[in-house]
Amino acid sequence: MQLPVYLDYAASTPVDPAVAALMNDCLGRRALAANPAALGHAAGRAAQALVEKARAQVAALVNAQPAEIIFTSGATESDNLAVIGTAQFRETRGRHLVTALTEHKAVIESCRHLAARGWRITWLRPDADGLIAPAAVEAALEPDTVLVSLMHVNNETGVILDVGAIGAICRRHDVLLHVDAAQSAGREVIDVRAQQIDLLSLSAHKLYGPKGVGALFIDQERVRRVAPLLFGGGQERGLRPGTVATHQVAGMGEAFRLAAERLPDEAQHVRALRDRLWAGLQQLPGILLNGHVGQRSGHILNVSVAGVEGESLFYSLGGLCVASGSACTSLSNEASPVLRALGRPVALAQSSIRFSFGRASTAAEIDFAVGCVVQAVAHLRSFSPVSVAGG
Amino acid sequence: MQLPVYLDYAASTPVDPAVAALMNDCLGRRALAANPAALGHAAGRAAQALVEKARAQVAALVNAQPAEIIFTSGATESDNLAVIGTAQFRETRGRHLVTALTEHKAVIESCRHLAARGWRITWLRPDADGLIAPAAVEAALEPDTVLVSLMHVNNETGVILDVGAIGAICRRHDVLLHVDAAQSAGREVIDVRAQQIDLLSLSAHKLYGPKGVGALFIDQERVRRVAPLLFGGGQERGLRPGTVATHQVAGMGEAFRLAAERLPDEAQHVRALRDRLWAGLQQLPGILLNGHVGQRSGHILNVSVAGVEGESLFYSLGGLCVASGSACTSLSNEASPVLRALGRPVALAQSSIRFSFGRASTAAEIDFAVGCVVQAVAHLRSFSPVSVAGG
Amino acid sequence: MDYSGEVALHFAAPRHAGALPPGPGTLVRGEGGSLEQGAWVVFELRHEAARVLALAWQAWGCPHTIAACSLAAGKLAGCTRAELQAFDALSLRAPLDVPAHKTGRLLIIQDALHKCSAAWDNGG
Amino acid sequence: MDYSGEVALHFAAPRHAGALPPGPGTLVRGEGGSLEQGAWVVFELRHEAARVLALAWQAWGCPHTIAACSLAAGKLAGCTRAELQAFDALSLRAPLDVPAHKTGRLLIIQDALHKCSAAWDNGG
Ligand SMILES: Cc1ncc(COP(=O)(O)O)c(C=O)c1O
Ligand SMILES: Cc1ncc(COP(=O)(O)O)c(C=O)c1O
Repeated sequence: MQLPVYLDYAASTPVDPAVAALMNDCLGRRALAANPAALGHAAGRAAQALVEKARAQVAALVNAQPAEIIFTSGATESDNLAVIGTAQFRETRGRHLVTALTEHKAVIESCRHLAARGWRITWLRPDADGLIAPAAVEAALEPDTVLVSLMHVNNETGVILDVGAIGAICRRHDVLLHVDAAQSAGREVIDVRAQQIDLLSLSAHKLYGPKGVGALFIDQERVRRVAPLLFGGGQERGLRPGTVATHQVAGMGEAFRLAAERLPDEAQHVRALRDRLWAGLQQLPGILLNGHVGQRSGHILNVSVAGVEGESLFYSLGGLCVASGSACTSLSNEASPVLRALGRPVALAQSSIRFSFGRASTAAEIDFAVGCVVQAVAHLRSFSPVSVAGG
Repeated sequence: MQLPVYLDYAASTPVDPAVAALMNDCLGRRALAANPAALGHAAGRAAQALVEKARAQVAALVNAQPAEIIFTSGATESDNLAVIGTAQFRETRGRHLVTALTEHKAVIESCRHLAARGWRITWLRPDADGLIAPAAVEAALEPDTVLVSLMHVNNETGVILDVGAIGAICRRHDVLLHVDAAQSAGREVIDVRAQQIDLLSLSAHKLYGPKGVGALFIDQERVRRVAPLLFGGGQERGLRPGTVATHQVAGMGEAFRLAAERLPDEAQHVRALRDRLWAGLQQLPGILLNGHVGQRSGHILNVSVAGVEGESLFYSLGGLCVASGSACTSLSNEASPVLRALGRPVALAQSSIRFSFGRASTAAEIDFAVGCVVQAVAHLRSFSPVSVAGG
Repeated sequence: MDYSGEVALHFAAPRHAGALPPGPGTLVRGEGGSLEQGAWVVFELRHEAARVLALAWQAWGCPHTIAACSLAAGKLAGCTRAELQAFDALSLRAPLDVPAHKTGRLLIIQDALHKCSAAWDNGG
Repeated sequence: MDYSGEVALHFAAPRHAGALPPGPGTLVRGEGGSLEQGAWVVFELRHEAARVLALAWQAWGCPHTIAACSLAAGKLAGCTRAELQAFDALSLRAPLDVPAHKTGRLLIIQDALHKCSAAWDNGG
């Protein structure tokens, strides 16, 4: 077992060895060094062929057409392009958007940016389990709503939204649906046609691919275009200029191909680990599961520990790489706004730990993690003035 | 000699083997897989340390402070952030910008985007040699000018602007200067302090680093902030959200470190190859050098061939990977707008070839290229109705 | 830009390309296009007894233009006056796989050939 | 977040931590802070003849808070009434390298100790 034990897969996953090998080959081969936009010569066309292969692999995982996939620098950029790009492109049709308090910062901050420029945003609040009922989405729609943006699997709690039901509602009301699938792609089944999703954000590094590359699916018929956020050489159908990074995109394609192949097995693997972890942690009195107990993805388990302070708890877990609050907000240490939105008091939102695991995680690592948490909590409670029922 | 001969270094360079090795190591090591924003745990801090090392390496090449470097997805994004971000952040101070017709599309399209939103743009036209006199920049300044954006080495012609003289003028008039240094970094000496540059765009893949990563230098005192174009998790001082791609940034850092080390030797190497190429091509009657004969960077040679049509000329050079017009516009085959701005007629702008070379280029490759061109031109002229003086 | 194998072959070894060497028969000449139009084509032929004795072309244009001149010249070598008059340059589109946005180039060739034919009719 | 080696040592093996076991002397108690303030500290001590016989603390707070309680308790074990009165929790800042934005936590400890001292003065 390699220490510290890495249980922060929701923040970033290790690159799959097959993906790393392919990327290395791509970086090393002079014949693939050309700019994939240099279609005038053989080297450029060789690079472009790799890019197009990857586009098809990414499309295949979510049942999209290759032409509907735009490569970006990651899910943050995809979210921005989906939310701001759609809002700007459709501003004459309406200036109202629906999203949730539990979204990733990329969506939240994009919506705030729009709000500061006159768009109206309805911020849906999840129930105590972190769920948003499709009926709540329907109730939030207004005549000038142009976009609903909701994430599929929440990056902090792992809770799964019923995007298919939400998709049907949006279609019925002729409103576009954007889904942030950074956490769900390759872990839950996504079918943009069956689920009636119009825009879908994807990230490679959450799925054993490289950091710094992502994609946005844009339904060819329903959406067609969004307003670009960057301007330049016309790459990616004019929606995302800049030299396409062949090795990055090829790595993403391979990672997505592997994920498609392994989805059922891996989902089972992480679910077993998650159940083992939860069973182990439940020995502790005053431990609370954050998010719905059943409707959740297998790779994330988020708990709060009553009676201990968050920073000290996190500090005690030096042998583990885990997250306290969102991976993306761990630069600050405010109480997680996502858990606050679920109604957790500040102290419990702060004493939350997100465990996330994946392909290379083992039962021994999970058992080690349980041991670490039990010991840390016992230590902190040994001098805590807060009494915990059953503790 | 590997065929086709790659002479398109200005479009993209092969990754240096040392850079590729470092990136591969970074991709393969599970201990570096974490999100570099996950500062709460050891794995995140290890990744962050690599990012900060790279930031210092990039800063060193241009004599900046590490804190003044923001990592982006490439020079296209850096250009957008510099031009649009500065304009938006300073819009209450003034809405006038100065740039040139010979800029890269990333700057041109960013300026067009601003122009459509009420900014005024002065488009400087270069002289027939592709140069823009500092006095012409000064003459274009208006009381409400907020930014001058000009590239250091032109990506099509290789001509070098005197950015130091332009920097002094901008400083005197209290206008910010943005320089696109995608082609010049590591090839010409850049010193943001001595040359009084306020914002500087950099790209890794033009300098033996990976595609899909770049940087923007932002002078801490003079500029401080620009308006971000993307919104999210607050990375890169809130100016560029999204998980920082550790392996990409580390690769860029190593590439820039190597470039700093090798700059004088490599500049000499490419200059010798360029002179050899030009000497060889001058055997041909009706060959014209595009851009100033002396004030030019060593890695680019751009010529027009009279009496032959561009597409056929380019097609005849199947053994060479060269560009006809800008690398970034080679998706289309209009006559190069840059050469048109130098006053070349359409036919000559279209029959231009840009040769660009670098670290791995050899004299044998240059000689081969000369042979290819001489033969192709002879073939095309053998049935051309256009007569060429001396041909 | 994609070029078919046919185009590649004609481009590499164009038939009847260049200036027409002196010889017997009556010379006629026809031009189409211009540098501004992106293709400039000149056909020359010598005829006698309502039959083409020899022909040649010069072209400044893209590979499709050059291949089309070569293919047309091959077909017209030794043809009759009637065959020249009946020749349709658009028929070259299929064998050379000329993309739609380039059919104008074929019309430029048609134009040059038409002028040859007209000169011949006018006693040239 | 960076923690000094001193903080790490105190955090791992805090001195006088937990509930105060029964024993001789007069018991006084002082609290500072709350969950809402991000730190909650309780000091208890037993004294006799103007001297601390035993003391202990409980804390819910960050590692700096816990280390500061431990360090303070170590310094105050066996001290006189005057020494307790004179104790300045801000003096813990330097040895523990407490960052500026966390000095409030030291004031919470000061508060708890001050209440102990006041209770003692009031005959507790
Ligand atoms: C749900 C979700 N959306 C978006 C992102 C941003 O992804 P990226 O790091 O590729 O920008 C993340 C991860 O940080 C995420 O978990
Ligand atoms: C001068 C110049 N600026 C900007 C760019 C864009 O760089 P990137 O491909 O990193 O977006 C290029 C290259 O295409 C360039 O040559």
